[in-house]
Amino acid sequence: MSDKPNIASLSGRKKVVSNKKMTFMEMIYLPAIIGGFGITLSHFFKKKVTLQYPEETKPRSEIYRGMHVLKRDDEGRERCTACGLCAISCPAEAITMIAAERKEEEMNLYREEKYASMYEINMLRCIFCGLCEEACPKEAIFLTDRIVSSDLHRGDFIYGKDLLVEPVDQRIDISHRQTPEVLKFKLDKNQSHNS
Amino acid sequence: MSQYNRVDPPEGYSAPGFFATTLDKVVGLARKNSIWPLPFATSCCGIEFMATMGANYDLARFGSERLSFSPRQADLLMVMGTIAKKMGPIVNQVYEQMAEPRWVLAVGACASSGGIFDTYSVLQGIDKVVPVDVYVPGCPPRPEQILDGFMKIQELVGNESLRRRYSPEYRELLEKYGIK
Amino acid sequence: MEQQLIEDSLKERFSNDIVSFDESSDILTVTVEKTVVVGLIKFLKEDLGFNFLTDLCGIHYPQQELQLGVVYHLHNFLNNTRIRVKTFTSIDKPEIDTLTEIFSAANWMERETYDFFGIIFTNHPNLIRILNVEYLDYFPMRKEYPLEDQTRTDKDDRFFGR
Amino acid sequence: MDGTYILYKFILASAILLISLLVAMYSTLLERKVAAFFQDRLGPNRAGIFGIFQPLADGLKLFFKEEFMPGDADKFLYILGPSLTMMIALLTSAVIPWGNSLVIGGAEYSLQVADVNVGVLYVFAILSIGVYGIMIGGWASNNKYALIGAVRAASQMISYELAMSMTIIAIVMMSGSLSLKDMVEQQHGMNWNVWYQPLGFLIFLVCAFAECNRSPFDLPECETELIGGYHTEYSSMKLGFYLFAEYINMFISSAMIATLFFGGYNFPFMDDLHLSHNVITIIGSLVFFVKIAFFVFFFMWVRWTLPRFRYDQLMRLGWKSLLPLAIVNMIITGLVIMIKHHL
Amino acid sequence: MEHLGKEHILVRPEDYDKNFSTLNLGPTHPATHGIFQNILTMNGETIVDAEQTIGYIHRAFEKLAERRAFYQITTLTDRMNYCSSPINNIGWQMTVEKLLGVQTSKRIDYMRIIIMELSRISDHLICNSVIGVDSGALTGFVYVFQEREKIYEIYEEICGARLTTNLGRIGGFERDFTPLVLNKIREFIANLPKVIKQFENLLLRNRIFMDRTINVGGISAERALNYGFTGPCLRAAGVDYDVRIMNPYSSYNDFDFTIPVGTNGDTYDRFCVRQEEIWQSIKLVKNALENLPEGSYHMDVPEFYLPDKQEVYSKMESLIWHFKIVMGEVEVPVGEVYHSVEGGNGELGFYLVSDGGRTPYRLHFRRPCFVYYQAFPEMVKGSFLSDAILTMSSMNVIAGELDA
Repeated sequence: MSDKPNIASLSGRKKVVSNKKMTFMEMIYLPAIIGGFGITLSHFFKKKVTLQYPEETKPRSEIYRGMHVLKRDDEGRERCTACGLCAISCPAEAITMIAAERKEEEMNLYREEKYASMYEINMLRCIFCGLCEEACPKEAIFLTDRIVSSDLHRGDFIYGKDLLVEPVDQRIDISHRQTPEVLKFKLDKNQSHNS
Repeated sequence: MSQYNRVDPPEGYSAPGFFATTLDKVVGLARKNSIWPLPFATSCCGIEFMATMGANYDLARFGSERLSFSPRQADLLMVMGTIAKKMGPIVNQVYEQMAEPRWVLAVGACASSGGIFDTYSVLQGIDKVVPVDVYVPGCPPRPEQILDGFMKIQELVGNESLRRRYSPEYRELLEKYGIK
Repeated sequence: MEQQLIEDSLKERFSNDIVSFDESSDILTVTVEKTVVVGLIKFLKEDLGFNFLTDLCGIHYPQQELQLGVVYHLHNFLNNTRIRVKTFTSIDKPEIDTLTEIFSAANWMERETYDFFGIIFTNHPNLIRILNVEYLDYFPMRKEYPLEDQTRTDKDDRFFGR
Repeated sequence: MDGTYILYKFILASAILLISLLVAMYSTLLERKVAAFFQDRLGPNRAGIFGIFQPLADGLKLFFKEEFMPGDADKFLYILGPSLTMMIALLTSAVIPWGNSLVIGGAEYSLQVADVNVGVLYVFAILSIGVYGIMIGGWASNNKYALIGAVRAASQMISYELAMSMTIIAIVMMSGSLSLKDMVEQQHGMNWNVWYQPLGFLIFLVCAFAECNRSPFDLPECETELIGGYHTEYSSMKLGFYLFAEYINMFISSAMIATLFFGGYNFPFMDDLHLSHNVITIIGSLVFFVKIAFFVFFFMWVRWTLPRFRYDQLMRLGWKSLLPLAIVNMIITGLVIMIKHHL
Repeated sequence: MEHLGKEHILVRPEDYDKNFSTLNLGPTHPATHGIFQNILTMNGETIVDAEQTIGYIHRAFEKLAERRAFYQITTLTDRMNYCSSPINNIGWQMTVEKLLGVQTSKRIDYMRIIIMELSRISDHLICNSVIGVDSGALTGFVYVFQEREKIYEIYEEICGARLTTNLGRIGGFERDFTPLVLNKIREFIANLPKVIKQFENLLLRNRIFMDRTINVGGISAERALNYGFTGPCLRAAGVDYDVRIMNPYSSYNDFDFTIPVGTNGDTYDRFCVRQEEIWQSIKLVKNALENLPEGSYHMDVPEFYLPDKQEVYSKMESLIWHFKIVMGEVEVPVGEVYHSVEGGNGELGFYLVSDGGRTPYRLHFRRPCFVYYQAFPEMVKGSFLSDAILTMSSMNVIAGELDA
């Protein structure tokens, strides 16, 4: 057996698709060219699809993976317990945090006994893959459909807790990112200590 | 961290009582609306840039659909995608070849910081080789984000004094990158 | 073609130089001495119809005596069988004959393997680095070299064992 | 020669110069808008309403951009290139009859700067110098891409000039004059040359595209192959001149097509309207500009529809198809004229 | 060989006295779409020889893969052939499933087929429209890019990202197709033929385009096989090798589709083959949508597929599993597998050696365009500069895949 491939079909479903013979009409250029003019002209009068971006916006998908949010629970306590799973699962190594022990008087600030005293995401490193959201066992970090805006300084892209934690009065709804089972589970009053 | 990132705004621009001369304003306005980008697209972000150029987002609205593949004619170097160490000197050279005034937009995580590719072969951000004016995060950024970054550049361009590009601060900045 | 048949014909031809057969894996795997690997592949191509070099790559086992390996994947289009050929060489004198005479496709694959592992393919027409910068003074895919760019400034390694 | 005459010529020449520049300027915008519309986009619309200030912005920006001279460039030629291109592009407009004459105060003022009796030859002479600007620029840049672009431009120009002249000869045979004014006068009303010379028109059109270096014959610049072709190394206003000259050339070519084949400022039923001579002249001029505008649009339409030729295919088309066709066209015209003459 | 000035500009002394000139095509030439360099030796406009330099965006994927946990590698495969990243993602996930011995259900298979065929469409759309751009017809590109934008929207609805999707998980998908997704796909598939038809009318039988592409950059089947061609480039040469049929994965054998081939492997053949493959993909997506079975969107892969969130929140065992998976302390079989899928450019292979650890011991990607791009000098020798550019764009060299 030599280099020569089997000219017969390997798959039994072969179909030659390129036809290189030109008919006379194709030889004289004009019919195809005029046909092309027709196509472009039909688009000339079509409604334009352009989105005038800064003024008009297109709604992003509800599950769009944009800027992160650190959630608070219903009582306004931060959910994050600084377990570090998000940092480990991050392929870009963009997340850093420092864990701290919750003090007595901070009961209304943090949900768990351990919390992140410093939580930073380097938004320039981040690739918005969503693995941190998946890794979080505490419903603390979610990606949202907000986008991170561009900036002039590289240093300004390290987002700390001031930017990541959702404000108490402006909650961000992330329920559409969760499965129906989780949503059902969260309604269960008996399990409320967990969710 | 940010000291080597960006050309600082012209002295006194933000100071109270400053106002640009009419010529400055007019030229700024003209430049702002006629930024011809040099798309330095190496990877994924380049495809999103195509989407930005495409019908749905249409960068042309800002007067920038004339891509200048020749650096001489370009005003804005848009670096999109990973820049490996092998590529670094070339980015520098392309920047050097551009005629003043010139701006640099780093699009996407890789160009801005190396992104996910913290490896021996990838440059950790193009600000190691050229001065960057605006960074656009995202991997790759949405066309909206690229447009956002572009408008930031426009803002910068419109507010810049005519002469700034010949100022000693600017020269000093370029010298840091070994650009004469 | 039956695996057994291939195995038999290989055994018959290269009995002394075959280190092992491994049928447990997804593809029939043959490990051979590096001296015969080119001959074996030639035999596979010309007599057994493995007309397509799917892949060629290096591998590094620091704990073995023969640390560096090259793995070839061949494909017989007609019978739709694949075979994996492995060969190992010492790290001090990592030399293996080139496959470019038999498969043109091997050219860049071997250059890549050289670039990553420093395996020298003797008689290769143009064995220079392909992906990395030419002045790189080590072979980055060997296990002992670090992955990271050492100049990264925006990472804090104190956290979580990184 | 009295003062009024000089003043009138001066005004006319400046007006035409200004109009050419203005039209060319706004052609750049039109091109971008048309391209956008063909592609379902909106095109420039941030600089003023509909992007009306876009050309001004581009011009001003180019004007204030850094002058740049490649280190190894031939300094004199490098500057000469774009200047020549620009100058020559503007020269052609002198012989085109932009309208009939206006009668003011008993004196008749023609709307043509110079009714040269060899107008056609003048146009061709000027057009063929035009390529020197490109060649010189491409050579002086000392850049391989620019050089390839320049070489392509030169050979393209030579090949298509021939076929173009051959078609013109047919027209000249019909009109019996080399003056453009006479040619237009003969196409009075709907008596346009295009009805008698459809093949000639087609050949002329194709050649016009090639002469203007417009797609599908834009090989000298050819963005995806040669980056910028002959103007790769140019920046600031010198680049502006090159780009501008292209649009002026397009404008002039459209004017030539309209003049030679579509009756110039003539329009149908112009004699049936019973309007005064001056009004007819003004309408005629406007009609002429409409015709020009259509062809400018057509130039753009083609550019945004067709792929470009390859260098050798372009040559083949020029020498092996268009030139023989033009000769055949010429012979047939000659025969028909002869037969008519003897009947 | 001697270097003058910057290291990437090569001047060969032996060429000084010949009448050849060298032209440096790339790395930032507009036609290289991504970054690689060709130094062409030219005789006038004819190419005498070409020398390629690649590696300008070498990102060390393979080394990186040795330091990343299995589930993180989808983020790498995303960025390899970024025109059709879901194929890469799913190919990688199937490789791991093969290592684990997981058999996926029909529903997952069909969902995968839908996504992979959509990405094949988007890959071919971009490649063919870029051939149009490089031949000077920009408009067709803008038309088909609107369709690509719709594919992006579908991706966004499925996984939340447009281009680098990180789509799918080992053992299935991260979430189910919502009715909205299915609607969007149906709408897209219904509208696409019209646009493709229009695009074809613009180029396919236009003599200018045919002249530009026919007998340009051709390669014989024999040489193509020797060079390791796969995918549309091999099929254009007349060999109907397609992984989807030769080694059917993901239930591709449930579907009937033809393999388009060309005659002599030139640019026109490649264009036609890709164009026909788009039609076949449309058919496949339609069929898979119609026959999409009910069921779960993921398999039970305790080693990799994260437990349901409500269980993690409430049950200790699940929480521990969750931690183990994320930390990568799960039992992975020791062994090696080779799995390949039909990527946008051809056989995309994954050779995975596992030592049972958190990360692959060695992961080698068989990147189709890396293998076949080396034939470029042979394909363009003796042709014109313009031909070289069209050949280059019709080979669809994706720099991310080329340089790894």
